[in-house]
Amino acid sequence: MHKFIANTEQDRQDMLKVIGAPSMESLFFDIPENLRFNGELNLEPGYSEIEMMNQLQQLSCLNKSIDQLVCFRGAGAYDHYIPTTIKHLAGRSEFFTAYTPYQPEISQGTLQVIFEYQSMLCELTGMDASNASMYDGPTAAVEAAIMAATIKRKKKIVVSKGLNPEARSVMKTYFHFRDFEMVEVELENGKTNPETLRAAMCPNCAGVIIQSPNFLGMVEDMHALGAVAKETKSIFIAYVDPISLAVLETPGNYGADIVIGEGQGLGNVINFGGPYLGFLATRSEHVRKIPGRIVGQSEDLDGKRAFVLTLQAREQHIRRYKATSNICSNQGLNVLMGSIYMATMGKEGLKEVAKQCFDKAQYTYDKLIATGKFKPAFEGKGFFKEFALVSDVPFEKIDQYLIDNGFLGGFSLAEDYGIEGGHLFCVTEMRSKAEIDRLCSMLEVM
Amino acid sequence: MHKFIANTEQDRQDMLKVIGAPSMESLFFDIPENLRFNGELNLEPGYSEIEMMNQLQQLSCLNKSIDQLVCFRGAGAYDHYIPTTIKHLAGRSEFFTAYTPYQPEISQGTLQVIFEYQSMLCELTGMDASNASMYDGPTAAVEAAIMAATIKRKKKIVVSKGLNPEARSVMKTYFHFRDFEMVEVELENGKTNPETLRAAMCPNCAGVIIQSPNFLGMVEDMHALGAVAKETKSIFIAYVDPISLAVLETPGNYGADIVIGEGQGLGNVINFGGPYLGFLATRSEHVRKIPGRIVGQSEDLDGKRAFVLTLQAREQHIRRYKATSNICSNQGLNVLMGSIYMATMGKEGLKEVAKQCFDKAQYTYDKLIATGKFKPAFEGKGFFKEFALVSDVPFEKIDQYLIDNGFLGGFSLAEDYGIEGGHLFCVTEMRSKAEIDRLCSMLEVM
Amino acid sequence: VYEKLLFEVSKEGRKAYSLPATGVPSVELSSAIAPELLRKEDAQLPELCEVDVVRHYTGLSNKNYGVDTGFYPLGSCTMKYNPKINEDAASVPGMSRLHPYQPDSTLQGTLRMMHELSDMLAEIAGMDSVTLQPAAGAHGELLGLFLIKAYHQHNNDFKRTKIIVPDSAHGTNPATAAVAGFDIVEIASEADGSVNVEALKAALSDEVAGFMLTNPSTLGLFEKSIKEIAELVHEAGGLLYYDGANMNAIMGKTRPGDMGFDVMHYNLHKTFSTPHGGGGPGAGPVGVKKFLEPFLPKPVVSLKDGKYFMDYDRPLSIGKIKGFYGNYGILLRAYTYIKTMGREGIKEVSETAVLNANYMMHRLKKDFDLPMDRLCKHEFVLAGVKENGMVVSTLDVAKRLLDYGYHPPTIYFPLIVHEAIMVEPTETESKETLDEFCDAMIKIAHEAIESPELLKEAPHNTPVKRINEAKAARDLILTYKDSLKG
Amino acid sequence: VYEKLLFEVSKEGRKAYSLPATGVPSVELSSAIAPELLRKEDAQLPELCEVDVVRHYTGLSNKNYGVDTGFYPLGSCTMKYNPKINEDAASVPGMSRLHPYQPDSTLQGTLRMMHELSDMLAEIAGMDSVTLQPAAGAHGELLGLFLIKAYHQHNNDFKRTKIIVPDSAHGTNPATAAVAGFDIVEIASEADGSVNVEALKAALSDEVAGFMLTNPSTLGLFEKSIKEIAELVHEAGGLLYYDGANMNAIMGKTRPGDMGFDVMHYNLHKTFSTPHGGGGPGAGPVGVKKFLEPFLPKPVVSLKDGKYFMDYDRPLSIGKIKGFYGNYGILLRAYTYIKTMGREGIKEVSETAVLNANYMMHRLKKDFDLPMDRLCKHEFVLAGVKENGMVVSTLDVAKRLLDYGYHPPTIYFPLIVHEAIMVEPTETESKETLDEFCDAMIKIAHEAIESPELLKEAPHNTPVKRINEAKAARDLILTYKDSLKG
Repeated sequence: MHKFIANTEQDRQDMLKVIGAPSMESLFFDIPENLRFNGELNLEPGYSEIEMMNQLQQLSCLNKSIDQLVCFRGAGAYDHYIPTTIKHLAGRSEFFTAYTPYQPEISQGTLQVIFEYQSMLCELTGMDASNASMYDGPTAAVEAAIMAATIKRKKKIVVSKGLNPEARSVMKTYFHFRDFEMVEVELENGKTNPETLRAAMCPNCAGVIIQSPNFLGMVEDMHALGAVAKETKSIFIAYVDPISLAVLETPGNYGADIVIGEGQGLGNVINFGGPYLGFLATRSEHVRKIPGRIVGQSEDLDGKRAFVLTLQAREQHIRRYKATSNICSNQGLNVLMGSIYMATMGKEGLKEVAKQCFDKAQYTYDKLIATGKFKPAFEGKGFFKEFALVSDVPFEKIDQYLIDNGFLGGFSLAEDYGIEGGHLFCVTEMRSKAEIDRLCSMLEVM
Repeated sequence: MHKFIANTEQDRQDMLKVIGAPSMESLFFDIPENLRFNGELNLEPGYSEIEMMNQLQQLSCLNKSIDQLVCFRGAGAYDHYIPTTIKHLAGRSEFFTAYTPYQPEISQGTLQVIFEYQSMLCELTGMDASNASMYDGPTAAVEAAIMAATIKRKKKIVVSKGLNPEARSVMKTYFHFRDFEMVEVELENGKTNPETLRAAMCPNCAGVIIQSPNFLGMVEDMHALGAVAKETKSIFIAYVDPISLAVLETPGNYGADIVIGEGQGLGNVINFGGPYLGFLATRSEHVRKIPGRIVGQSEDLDGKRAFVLTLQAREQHIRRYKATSNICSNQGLNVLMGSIYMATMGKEGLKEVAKQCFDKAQYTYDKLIATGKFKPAFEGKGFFKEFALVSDVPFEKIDQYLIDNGFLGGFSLAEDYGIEGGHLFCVTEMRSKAEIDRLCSMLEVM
Repeated sequence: VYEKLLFEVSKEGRKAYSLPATGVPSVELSSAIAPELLRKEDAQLPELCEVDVVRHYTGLSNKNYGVDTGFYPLGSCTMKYNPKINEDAASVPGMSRLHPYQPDSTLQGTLRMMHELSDMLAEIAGMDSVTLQPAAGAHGELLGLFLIKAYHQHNNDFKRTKIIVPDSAHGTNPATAAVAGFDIVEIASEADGSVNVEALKAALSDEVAGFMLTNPSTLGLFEKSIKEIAELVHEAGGLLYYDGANMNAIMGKTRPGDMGFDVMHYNLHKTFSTPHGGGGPGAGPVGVKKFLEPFLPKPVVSLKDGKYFMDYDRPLSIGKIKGFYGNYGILLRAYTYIKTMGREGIKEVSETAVLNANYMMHRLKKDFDLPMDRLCKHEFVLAGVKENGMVVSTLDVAKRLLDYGYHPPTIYFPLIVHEAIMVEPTETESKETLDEFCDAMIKIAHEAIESPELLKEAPHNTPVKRINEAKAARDLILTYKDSLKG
Repeated sequence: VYEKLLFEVSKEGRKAYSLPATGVPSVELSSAIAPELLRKEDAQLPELCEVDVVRHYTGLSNKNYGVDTGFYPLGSCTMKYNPKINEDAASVPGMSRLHPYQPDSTLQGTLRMMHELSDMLAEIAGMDSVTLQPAAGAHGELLGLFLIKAYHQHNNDFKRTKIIVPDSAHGTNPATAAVAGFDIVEIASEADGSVNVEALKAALSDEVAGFMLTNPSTLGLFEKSIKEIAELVHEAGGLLYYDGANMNAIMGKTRPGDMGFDVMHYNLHKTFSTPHGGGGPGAGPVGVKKFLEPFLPKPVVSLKDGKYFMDYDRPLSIGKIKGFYGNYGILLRAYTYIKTMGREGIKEVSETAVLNANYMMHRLKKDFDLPMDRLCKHEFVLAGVKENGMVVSTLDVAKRLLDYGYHPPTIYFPLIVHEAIMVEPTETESKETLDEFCDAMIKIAHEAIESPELLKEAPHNTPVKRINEAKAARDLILTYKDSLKG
């Protein structure tokens, strides 16, 4: 028997007897004979633990991880600091081997974690209500767009090209099959121009999505852009970096109706792109339109504070095809990690992280330009932790040179933004001055 | 404030007020002024987590671990397989952040783990009672020797040179200060000759310690050696490898009075030599002479099964200078890991590990001799997982050659056994045929 | 029991973090960013020291019940044991500390793993090609329907706007079809949960894009007419979608691809042992037959000249449905699971899952109503306690099970069974565990008659008692701030 | 609550392990080893599958109370919070997957860590040199006494066979002196636990090898006459030993080396935050003044020409006292702790530990007898509930605290205080935690008067109730096999 299968040969026999079945095979006699799979699956024999861990080590040797490549790449996936508390606490098996908290009496752990997550997310965004998370930033953008469309009963969404290209490409797929329309607004000098946005608006428009800091790292003029959305009675959707919200104005204060984004930077491993932590928060008036799970506070029979999944009538398992979304899971473990992150960093820590990102990005920007290899892609230094530079040297040459020297450099802006020789650098609090200096002197002598 | 110190500046002030102390400094006014340390400790400022983990990574880069060097070295510290269960379960903080189970009502976890450990250890050794562990094999040897001396009221212990040199050297230190005498019996053809042992015995002798498989890997004739001890009414102490007991005769069956050894191989990380898991088990008649903690089964007020530390009247915190030993801690976490190991491997798994060690050692022995670089150090293949070979090439040359090629080869037998060019190889179940073959072909072309 | 919220532990000036000194000059934010775009008031995140954080989450974990705590026979959720080696696999640094935009040359190990996993999943289900991109089962369903739509559109067949769904289906099926922009045609099932073939025939037309089905059905019974169903759907020009929720019943015994399904999703968090994480993340790869392969989302991990690469050159691809490439951490776990189970083990999984379900069904049918008393697959559905005259509901039984230390089965699903109790033991549970659970169930059935109030007032031994769910929906306290207002 | 023993879960044929096929030929054991040396009957280890193992130990962990569970004010044990980064440090593979007999050239990182840790410990205590070899506090004491003996022997002074120990000392002090082959002279302490200098003078002679002391004393009070004591002992030709158990009170404020101590041990598992592990492992490095350095155990980690090496060339060394080099995994944790606390943090530890102790002492002294009402250091000793006429004992108070969710303080130690309750909060606990605990203590003091039976029958809410310890010692059921006989 296999170590993950409990019953012994003797158990099998005893159980078959109780069932009254002559053989294991007979348990599958309800499958029509011509459908029975009688061959052997073309898989290898099972690996032992030793072999399996060796196999994974061998695979990992074929990779170069960001432990080997000092990471200056972001573009939606970030090498932020992960406090040691997270692994130890999120690894508690009562959390990670539990199902969705449908039995609240034995799920208060998960439920309270989500309630606290919702509370902290609302603090950061200045919104009133948050759901229990979405798959990731891009799918949160889709859900927000659909939510806007539902609220406004219109099918068109205007999107700044400052929105993460992954998010726009996912939206395009969904929109195509839903017969929704997406209008993209070009950037000017790396930012969304409110006038250009206004020109793209029309009475049929349900919502506007603006990312800030945008994909190119620039902080957008969200007050002005929000005003354009308001003028046209559109839902204003802000796609934000939660880390940046420790120092940047809250979406609540600049009039966002829905706030979404990618929460990976909140203590989640970079993990080659997933699983991540999409978030979605909104104002009270739209709470019943939120997709996905929400936890609410209530009381038990003794009047003791207790938490439950609430507003389930919106969800697919109750409402079926009338549900606000087909989403059925949330990113429970990622919520947990994000919550432990916020609890560990706290009010001051998150500010310090944000400020370090900003300071180090500013420093790196100047230093990289000083190498003589780059010039600014846009005017001004109004960026948060990422910025775009342009080089005359072909992108691939710089990229490979840096990899050979132990760095993962900027992200190419050629494909998504047509900026040939464009590099989007990211500098988080993880990068030490020594690493930055080494990167720059490496490029200087290239 | 520091992250591991809870009180804020405000708390400090509030608490000082309650105490009625004018300042933090005043809390130390009971220290005579000339003893107060007014300078700054010559330590660095505190490292942040990021800096600390970087520092450890940098240190680790100055090492070559046995992930980089395929390990054919044993000699008392073994690269045995560690099931994945151990880290996950022993890492549960209710276990590892608990103190000694002096409050049994909230320590049933620790207590039951020890009770089960005692039970399994007795199964392996054929003894009646085990303590809750000792620091390591060598100190267990000392404690067993003292126990024999106490039982027999004599001060001399006869020890085979097959006993681990670390153990003998630790015994020498203790014995020197206790005015005990240790007599070493030379090996013949890698084993203890019962006749030579008999010649070393005298009426003043309290006990005999024989290791089997001995340090050189050979299985000793424990029946004959035990008989010699019995003839002279000495306590027969067997120092054994618990893994080997899955296939080798139980010390209980060959007449051992006390069984000791190093339990690291039972699921404990190799960890540069510690912390390890010394064990000590004995027959019923000597149970009150056992050093260290013991757990017993009892009942609570409701008659429910419960476990407690028992026979505490032997211990230092009750009996003070009349205690059987000054040992006060046990290797609680190592006991836990050893227990999870035995529970995971179980009856069949431990046998399979032992058999794989044996088969692979036999195979490697033949193959290494076939390289032409080695010849047997002793006649016969009566070894378990370690064996001694001799080479004409200087030891250091082979050792460095292997390290340069990614292997940690055998342990030098020159210093402890005067065998110039002697290598003690160890082959555990972790070594694959491919690794063994690679080692041998590497040596062949050397 | 630990009773506090983070915010109630918080105190100004505490910290649980440590960061290095920056080393670089500090720059005024307002020197680069307009002051009106800077935050005025701090976000009121809690302030704790490390020991507070640790005790908080340790205390909360102790109010949770996971598979590692005990038996979790939650029907249709496949709460099997999650092997610890999966977690170790997912935390090998060289496999997880990877940026999603690294060049392929630095990712050969990871790409190979993904390629291999796709192949293994395809083999197990008898499909031709598998994408790993969907983040969850429902997400996989959505992709599946997108693919069906793309296929019809590619054939210039734009009138197929309907998806047929049985009324016994999981709620996600109709919800997904709606999100994918289809109209839903729900057909009534037979009393035993199987497809009513006549109803299906009646629903089929040239407006039907596809039919969504799970097999075994949500009642745990194998759909015998599946071949006929497939032919009917295909003849009508529709495609057949397989909901992989119940795949734990059939691995190595029969394959959706062989049954005639064209597209399907897998639930890696069910069948392939990745932990449910208190609600996620899961992963919902989608398998297709050859003719649908060109439509799969971008990128596809491909192999050329011994090098793996992310293939974006897919002209017919529907595009992306998720950022990056799927829930990679979950994929690593499932890869490890399939590799460690191997050829024989995978088959043994389903055999044992079915054995366990049939065994429990036989043990329980004396004391509980069993509407369909015949060979089941990996799960079975009871219809409440026998002869209790409705004093005691299925909900009461479930709550009482909490007192016995078990997670209850799924209740009130599928909708077509009255007072449904849906039990799925999985293969990882021993006969002893099944027996002890059955003993508890039978004891509860007796209690239902002898002392029903014990059930009505259950649970008695949990960290909280029954919770007022109506109050939660009425008060809508969704944040700590809300709770302070009340 | 989980109630089973491993052996009761076991069933023949189950397995929780997986091993690779050997790949090499199988050899009959008896072909190489005489049959009488082979095992005849299998060791009856349990047989479980992985989920059984996992649930067993998860269930057991839930019957344990650790620092991560809650407050643990166990006097003289310094149950401070164990930072999680220590655990991460100890599991860096390149620092832990090391064979103890690797050549020094492959160990430069590890040797540097050990060298640095020795230096840091020496600096904190004002000693000249530190060995990391002892495995625990008691082991460190033993080494310390060996060093004292070696020193006298080296001076051909063989008549010094006595060690003086105060009657307030930890039990390990006299036990260790006995194990080291000394005769013990116990001297009565003053009522406040301090050294009775006259008694000491009377005990000193040219037969005295040394005097063992802890400062602050086991009553948590600083020994004011320490300079005089040191001079007296030294004048008599003896050496002064410092028991490091109470070092958490004085770091950065005063140093044993400066007080005149010649040799001492550190408890890394107390002062330096390594976890207690349910009883161990700990680590008990020993620090000495220059003149004792030559006697330190072998090997010593030394530095020459920029290379670290294991120095075995120590002609006066007493030899080894433990296999290999100490509890290395624990050393790594303590190294990490000192580095992360740093210069300022280390001092703040002791300041806060003392602040917390004094604060609690003031809050509790109204309801509990406080024999020594004056400035304490890191801990203080109460003498039972006030005015209860002995209906309620200190044991009852301790057991009742379990019901309130706390680990009780140390009780009935030191022996010189009647009904002693010894409270050590440590610096890692917040004012709120201290206040809540004090509130519970005060409530219990009231309960002791109003409803003493509540205390006599406590605990009420624990996995088991009070246990019959006499029965355990009488029946001596020490293994599962024993339990089957009964």
